[in-house]
Amino acid sequence: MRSSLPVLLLLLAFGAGSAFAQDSSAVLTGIPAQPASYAEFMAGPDAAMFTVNNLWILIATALVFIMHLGFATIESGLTQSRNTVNILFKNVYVVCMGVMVYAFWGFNAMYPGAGGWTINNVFAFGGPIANSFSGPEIVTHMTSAYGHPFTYWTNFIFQAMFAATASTIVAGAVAERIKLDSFMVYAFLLSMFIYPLAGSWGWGGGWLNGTMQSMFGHAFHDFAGSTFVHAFGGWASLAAVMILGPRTGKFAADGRVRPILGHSMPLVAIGGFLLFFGWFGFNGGSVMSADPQMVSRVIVTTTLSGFCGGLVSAFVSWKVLNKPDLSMSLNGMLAGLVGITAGADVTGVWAACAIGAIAGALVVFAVMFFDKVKIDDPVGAISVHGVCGLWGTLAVGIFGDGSFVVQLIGVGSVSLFAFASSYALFYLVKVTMGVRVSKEEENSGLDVGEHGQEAYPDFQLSGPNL
Amino acid sequence: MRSSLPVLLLLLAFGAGSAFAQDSSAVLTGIPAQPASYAEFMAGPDAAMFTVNNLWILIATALVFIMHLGFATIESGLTQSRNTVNILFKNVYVVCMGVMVYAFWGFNAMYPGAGGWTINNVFAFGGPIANSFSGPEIVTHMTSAYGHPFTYWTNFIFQAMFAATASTIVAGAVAERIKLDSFMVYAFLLSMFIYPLAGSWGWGGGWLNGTMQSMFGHAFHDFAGSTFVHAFGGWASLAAVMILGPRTGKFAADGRVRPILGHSMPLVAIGGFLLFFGWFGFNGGSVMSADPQMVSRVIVTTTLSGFCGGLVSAFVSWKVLNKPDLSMSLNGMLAGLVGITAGADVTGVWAACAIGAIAGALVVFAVMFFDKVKIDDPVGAISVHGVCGLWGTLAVGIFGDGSFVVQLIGVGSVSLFAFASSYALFYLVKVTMGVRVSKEEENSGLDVGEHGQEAYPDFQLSGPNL
Amino acid sequence: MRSSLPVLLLLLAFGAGSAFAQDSSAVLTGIPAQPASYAEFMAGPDAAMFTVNNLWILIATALVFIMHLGFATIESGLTQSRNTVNILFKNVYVVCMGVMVYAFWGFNAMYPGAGGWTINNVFAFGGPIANSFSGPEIVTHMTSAYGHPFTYWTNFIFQAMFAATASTIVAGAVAERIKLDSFMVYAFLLSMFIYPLAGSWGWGGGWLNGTMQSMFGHAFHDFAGSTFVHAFGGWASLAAVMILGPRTGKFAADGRVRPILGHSMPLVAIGGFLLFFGWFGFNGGSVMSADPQMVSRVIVTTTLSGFCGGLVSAFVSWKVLNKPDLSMSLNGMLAGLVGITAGADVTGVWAACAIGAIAGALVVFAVMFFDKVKIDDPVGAISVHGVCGLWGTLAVGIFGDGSFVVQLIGVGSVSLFAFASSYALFYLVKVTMGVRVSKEEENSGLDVGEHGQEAYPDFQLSGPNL
Amino acid sequence: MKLVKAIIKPFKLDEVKEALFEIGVQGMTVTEVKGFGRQKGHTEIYRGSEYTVDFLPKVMLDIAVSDELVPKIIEAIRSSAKTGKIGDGKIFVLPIENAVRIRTDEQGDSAI
Amino acid sequence: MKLVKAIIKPFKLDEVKEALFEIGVQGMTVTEVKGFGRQKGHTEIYRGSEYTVDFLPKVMLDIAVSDELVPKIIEAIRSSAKTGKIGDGKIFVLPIENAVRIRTDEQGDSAI
Amino acid sequence: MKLVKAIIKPFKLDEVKEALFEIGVQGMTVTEVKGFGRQKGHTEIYRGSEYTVDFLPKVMLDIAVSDELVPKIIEAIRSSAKTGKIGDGKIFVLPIENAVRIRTDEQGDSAI
Ligand SMILES: Nc1ncnc2c1ncn2[C@@H]1O[C@H](COP(=O)(O)OP(=O)(O)O)[C@@H](O)[C@H]1O
Ligand SMILES: Nc1ncnc2c1ncn2[C@@H]1O[C@H](COP(=O)(O)OP(=O)(O)O)[C@@H](O)[C@H]1O
Ligand SMILES: Nc1ncnc2c1ncn2[C@@H]1O[C@H](COP(=O)(O)OP(=O)(O)O)[C@@H](O)[C@H]1O
Repeated sequence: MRSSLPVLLLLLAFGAGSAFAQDSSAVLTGIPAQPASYAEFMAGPDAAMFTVNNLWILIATALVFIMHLGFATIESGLTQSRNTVNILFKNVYVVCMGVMVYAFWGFNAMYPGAGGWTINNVFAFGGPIANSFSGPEIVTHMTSAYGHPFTYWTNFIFQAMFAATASTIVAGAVAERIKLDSFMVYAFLLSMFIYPLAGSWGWGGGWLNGTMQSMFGHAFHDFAGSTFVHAFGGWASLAAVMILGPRTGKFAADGRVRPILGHSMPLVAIGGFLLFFGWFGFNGGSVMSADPQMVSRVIVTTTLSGFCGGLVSAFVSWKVLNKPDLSMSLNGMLAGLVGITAGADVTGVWAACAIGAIAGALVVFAVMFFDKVKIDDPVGAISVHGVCGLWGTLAVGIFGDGSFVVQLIGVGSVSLFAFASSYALFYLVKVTMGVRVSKEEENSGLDVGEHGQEAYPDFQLSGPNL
Repeated sequence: MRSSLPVLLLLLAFGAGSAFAQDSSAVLTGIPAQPASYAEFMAGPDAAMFTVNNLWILIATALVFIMHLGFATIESGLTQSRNTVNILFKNVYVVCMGVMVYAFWGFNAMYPGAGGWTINNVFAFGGPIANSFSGPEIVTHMTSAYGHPFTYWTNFIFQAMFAATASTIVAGAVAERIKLDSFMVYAFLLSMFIYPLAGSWGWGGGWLNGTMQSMFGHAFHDFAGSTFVHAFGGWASLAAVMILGPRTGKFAADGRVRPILGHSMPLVAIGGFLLFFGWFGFNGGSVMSADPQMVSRVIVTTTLSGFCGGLVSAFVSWKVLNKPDLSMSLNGMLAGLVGITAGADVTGVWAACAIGAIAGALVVFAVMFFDKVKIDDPVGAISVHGVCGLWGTLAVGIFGDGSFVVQLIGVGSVSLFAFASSYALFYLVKVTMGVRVSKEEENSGLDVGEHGQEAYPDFQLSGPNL
Repeated sequence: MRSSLPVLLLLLAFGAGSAFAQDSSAVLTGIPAQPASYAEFMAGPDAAMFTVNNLWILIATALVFIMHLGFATIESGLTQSRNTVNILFKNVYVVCMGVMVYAFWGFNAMYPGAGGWTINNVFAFGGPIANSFSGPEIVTHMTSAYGHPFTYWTNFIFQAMFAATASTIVAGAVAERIKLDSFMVYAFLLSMFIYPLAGSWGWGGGWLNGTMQSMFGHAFHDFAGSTFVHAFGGWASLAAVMILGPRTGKFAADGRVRPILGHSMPLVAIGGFLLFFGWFGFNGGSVMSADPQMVSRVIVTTTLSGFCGGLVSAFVSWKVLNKPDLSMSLNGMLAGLVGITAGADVTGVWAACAIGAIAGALVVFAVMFFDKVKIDDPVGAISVHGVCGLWGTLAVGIFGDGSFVVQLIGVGSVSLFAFASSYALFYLVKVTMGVRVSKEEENSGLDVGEHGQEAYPDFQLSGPNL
Repeated sequence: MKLVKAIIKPFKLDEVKEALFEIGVQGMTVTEVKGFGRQKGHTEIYRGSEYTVDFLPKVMLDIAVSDELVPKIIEAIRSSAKTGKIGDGKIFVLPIENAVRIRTDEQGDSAI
Repeated sequence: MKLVKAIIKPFKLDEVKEALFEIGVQGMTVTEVKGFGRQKGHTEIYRGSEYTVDFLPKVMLDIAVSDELVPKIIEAIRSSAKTGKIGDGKIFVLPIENAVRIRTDEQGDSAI
Repeated sequence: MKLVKAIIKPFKLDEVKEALFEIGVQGMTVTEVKGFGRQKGHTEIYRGSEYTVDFLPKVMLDIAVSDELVPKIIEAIRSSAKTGKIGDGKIFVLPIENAVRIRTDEQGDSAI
């Protein structure tokens, strides 16, 4: 779905942004007439539109940032109180580290630009972002001459907030038993090298764009990251969980599932709503401009899909489990959001509802399935992000105008790559430094074990099964 | 306060939005010169202004969305821990369901447009929103040709977020004793049919606009919903509570009030602040454009009124109850916000402070009054939304340039209608499926009873009166 | 760093805002050609740019508002559950009161304008803001004729949200032992008279601008308030804490520190993330326009500094305390944000990282230092806001183009003034009404003592040392 | 003296307290406990998996009384705590050899 | 009748419960307690300052049984609660003079 | 052996613990309880309605000791827990027939 030149020019002239989301191909192609100075540009006819486009992406960045609080709260709410400090710490670390490594390496590895590839359309070396601009550089990076309806800084920080997400997804799946330092090393490597590499294949203008286009007449379409963010994070989690093993006591000798209860439903709800709130920026900002038509359409499809997901998983859990399940409904909302994220820009309203509804049902069964096969995912990350990311990407080939085959190739290759490299990394970490805390520490909690702190010192907490 | 044609043209030309809030009359009147294509429009002189107007309403939509987390947290904080899962679930359900029914029916029932009335200016059949636009439709729905300084999608989703609010208000008032399925049916009917119907009378251009205008020379003025959202929800709550009855043990045999304590003040504070935060969009977005004068003025009147409300109820509770009451102060902030919501666009700064101050005092006495008359409202929804919504609407006739009589007719008719139809609906639900959980379930909590889940499994909770 | 005329004209013409942050000198200098009416202005070429600039500052205002929830949650999380209601109440009071006194007095005292000084460039009498505008006033206050790329209302409310912050910082430092009414009086006086006075020296165009400029060829540079907000609040806190004394039991007879544990790490995390979220508006809005270059640059430097701060204090606490400390990492994030706040507009990316990193390390040692010298600051306010505000201001003289001497004079004088006047005020309050609750009340908690309420009535709480 | 230990259903606490108050009991100490007995726990469900809660919340009263009061107290507790449903709880009577009121150093019966 | 009071490590509760169940114990009452003993508490750190947690979480079981069952119960608890590490806990046996089942007014052994 | 049951004010726990430690008490078990007695609860207010909190937080110590130690222990608790204000609490002494240390199977005095 590489944007053809004419479209691109429109885009630059009107800041119309294009449906082509995070696709940076803009950078690769035609550069418009260049203003003499930033001041001249800001005095010119495009300045106001450029300013509103740029502003929207920055606001969207703030919204994506707050999703990290959403992850932190939903993950700690769905786990035990004795591991709360540990989970919160991991979330703080991941967002801080994730953005920094993206500044040092990831951004340039993910968006190499036409000449930047080391292995063409497959791999590019990264490197630090610019420190600051002066003289002519200002025009070429701070005006539409940059090839986007926003500045270089805006482009970087918006992408950076996305980058931090993938590892956060894994953080939830491996919670309550992973060694802190091991996780930190793993997350560092995943965020720095693996995430940008996969992203470069599509958003960076790599083979999922050009090659697919020429082979199938359709580029791979992943509007805002059902594949590059969510499926990536979800399947990377699966690999980690497979190596790490389930939490002690999760599965009884006789194979029965012995649920380990999340300790605070309000935290879960806060997390679910904050993630939804952030999604306004996650998808809305992925329009890559404030184009009224596209942004309003994307926000309608996104929210309706999320709401349908929530409704459907509420009712499905009610039917299947005989009780309306709160955490499932919240997972369902997120499932709907993950599902629509690939095609929010190309699906109609009712298709969006259908995508969300199916995602909402899928997530309930996926959670039960992974329990059945003894994959212990305390927060349902694999189900929400992996399964529904996969579903959402394919849905573009069903409801949208995309090609099912291309969508399958895209999400398949990225998911496999995420799984394989995560497996390799995690295995490496396991053999070198070990990945699991001792049974005693798991028993008494990672908060005291890893941090020497308690999350709720004033509260009387119940022992196991009390 | 229907907008006359010239004003409207200004509005369209400059995207100046007009003070006329959610009034959709724009749709009904003069349509400006129409661009040949969306691209042409986006290349034209109005594009930038249209884009910023549209963007603001979408951002406001996100802010209104997060109010639902505000409601979820404040309501669960003000109730017992054994009913927390139930309340959170209800809030998730209401926002998901509320937006969906608005998409399927409400939006068109509330904004029928000139020709859309079934019974003129009183009732209109609803129906689903558009699925997507193509060809010429794009121009007529995605540019100022639509008759608003934003797109059709933006118009829908902003209104939809409002729609979900009314039922949420009721959810709080009936908490801790209502049967889940009964509430869900009731909330569904209220959101789908009653809320849009009442709204159509004013914002939809119905009789509270035209008829009042011709009869009294003043249309009914409800800028952002003191009447159509808050009074509506508040008085609907009263009807529900009257049928439902108080929580077991709330009123001793001797008539003494035996307070049932909310279980988490931090949740209450989080809710109060998030609601205030969302109000920036609730009122700010109701300008229906980013017009600098109007939006900045509205945000100043709104925030000052809210802050005055908070201060005054803090001091009033201190004087009257001898203790500065946190939850009352937060209620007071909300009371001030509800109060100013009708006239934020037409009142001066000091009038706004007065409106907020009076609302802040009112809410304290209202809460005590409803306890005295044995109306058990765990979260003070009737006092905050009903009483202060009423007050705020009348205040426009006192401080603003509105007509007191018209304001009284407007808020009176809507409140009565909300009360009556809520009473009827709730009664219907009562006789058909019952509305109240068993005493045993109330005793042990709705979380286990309705959901088979606990909100805080790790924490040791105290028995009654411990 | 007073903006010279040409720059200013650019600024007004293009709404380019300038890097000159909260500097209101714009008001003092050249006023551009004035439109005949608001409508004419909104029809003119600058309208769109003016609208987006104005909108951004209003959105930033909402983001700064939510920081007050951040303060409320982080402060209550870092203190004991028996004082939670009290802390939340203080935060509600401070934001309500802070904005109101700014409306009644502060705004005009802080931004006197050229002719408004009582003692030139040092002190100005304040007074209430305008109630509303009509006729020609509209143009001179609601268009670029006002001398800012936003309206009078926008200017006021954005500054007002900042004003409320200083006292909130103190609220955290004196928590768990201060008498409520005494704090309320103190905070009232500090917010009303002291904060605007200090602010007027720099942002109000006082001696830290002109005098420094003429003496050293450099005006004092405090982009968004490392000095005027954070250092001010931090050092004011120190004075208050010195008079108030430590919490009973914090320091053992033998001088050992006996930590008093914060009761909820999730609340601390919610607070830390919300403060970071709000900082997008705190610094991003301080550009005082939506200028793409400046806003995007400022948001990149701000976020990277915050993330570096979080990373570094995580690792430093790990090294120094042998355990990775969650609350320290969150403090470190905030430390980085406070640190960059003075120079976010003038430092390069890597300088920003360095500033954040150093702040992140500083805060860990500062917290330990103040404990060692028996300054009991439950939330680390002095370390985060005082120490890092100081550091950040000086950093502009090191990494930025500012003058170290001028920066030192500026932050030094403001900090000393804050300390001295806070000391005087607090002492006054002490001798007149007393500042400390009784030992019994401290023992049983201020929630029951001051408010007759409990924060968590349903939960079983542990006694001391259990 | 005796120590009467009663395990009752939490929501009965108020009634029992009133009943004891009427027969002149001046003090008691209450502990939140979890009970395991003939009354079986309920089944709950969490994210798709069932589990049973074996231990049910109960309240335990420790009441020190002079010997002669014991029968009256047992009677008062029985009548006020009884619902007739399984899980109503138990009363145990243990001997106390001595009692002291910390405030006054009173010993024996006068201490309670 | 006797009241067997056992203080054990929390994570052993399930095993002990099973063991008691097997030898026919019908009921027990469990209290969350904090223990102080030879097993020393751990050192934690909070915002830069160290402190020690003296009291460790334990679980206390109150089991009323007929005299003859006492040895079996002690044996069952000992074997199931034992880790061999310091802090395993204690068992105390106290005399009960009478027991009542509230629901049925049964007295004595039949009440438990 | 005896079981000394002391109910004290929570904030006195540290002092009492120190006092017992000095006279050689090796261990104890602490329970958070709510107390009802001559010390009346305080009145609180919630959203405009008053209510009284009857039960006040207390801490209960269970200390198993050999008979000869009992007087010293009572003395130690009394002196350290006493504030002279109403609500200081009580000490009860109950007989223990046997004690077992789970870890070592020691019985009797040596077990405690
Ligand atoms: N042998 C026992 N020792 C100590 N507590 C017991 C014993 N049996 C029952 N209990 C307590 O009494 C409560 C009620 O007992 P249960 O057998 O469930 O009902 P009922 O007393 O009506 O037969 C239990 O939850 C438990 O707390
Ligand atoms: N004298 C005592 N009285 C009451 N409880 C005791 C006594 N000594 C120990 N305990 C309880 O038994 C628990 C374990 O005892 P401890 O001395 O730590 O280990 P061990 O029993 O293996 O010697 C303590 O935590 C405390 O709860
Ligand atoms: N008869 C009793 N049985 C059990 N516990 C009691 C009894 N009387 C008092 N207590 C406990 O002792 C505590 C203090 O008793 P109270 O009468 O309030 O003060 P004082 O002991 O100074 O007379 C009470 O809160 C309660 O926990």
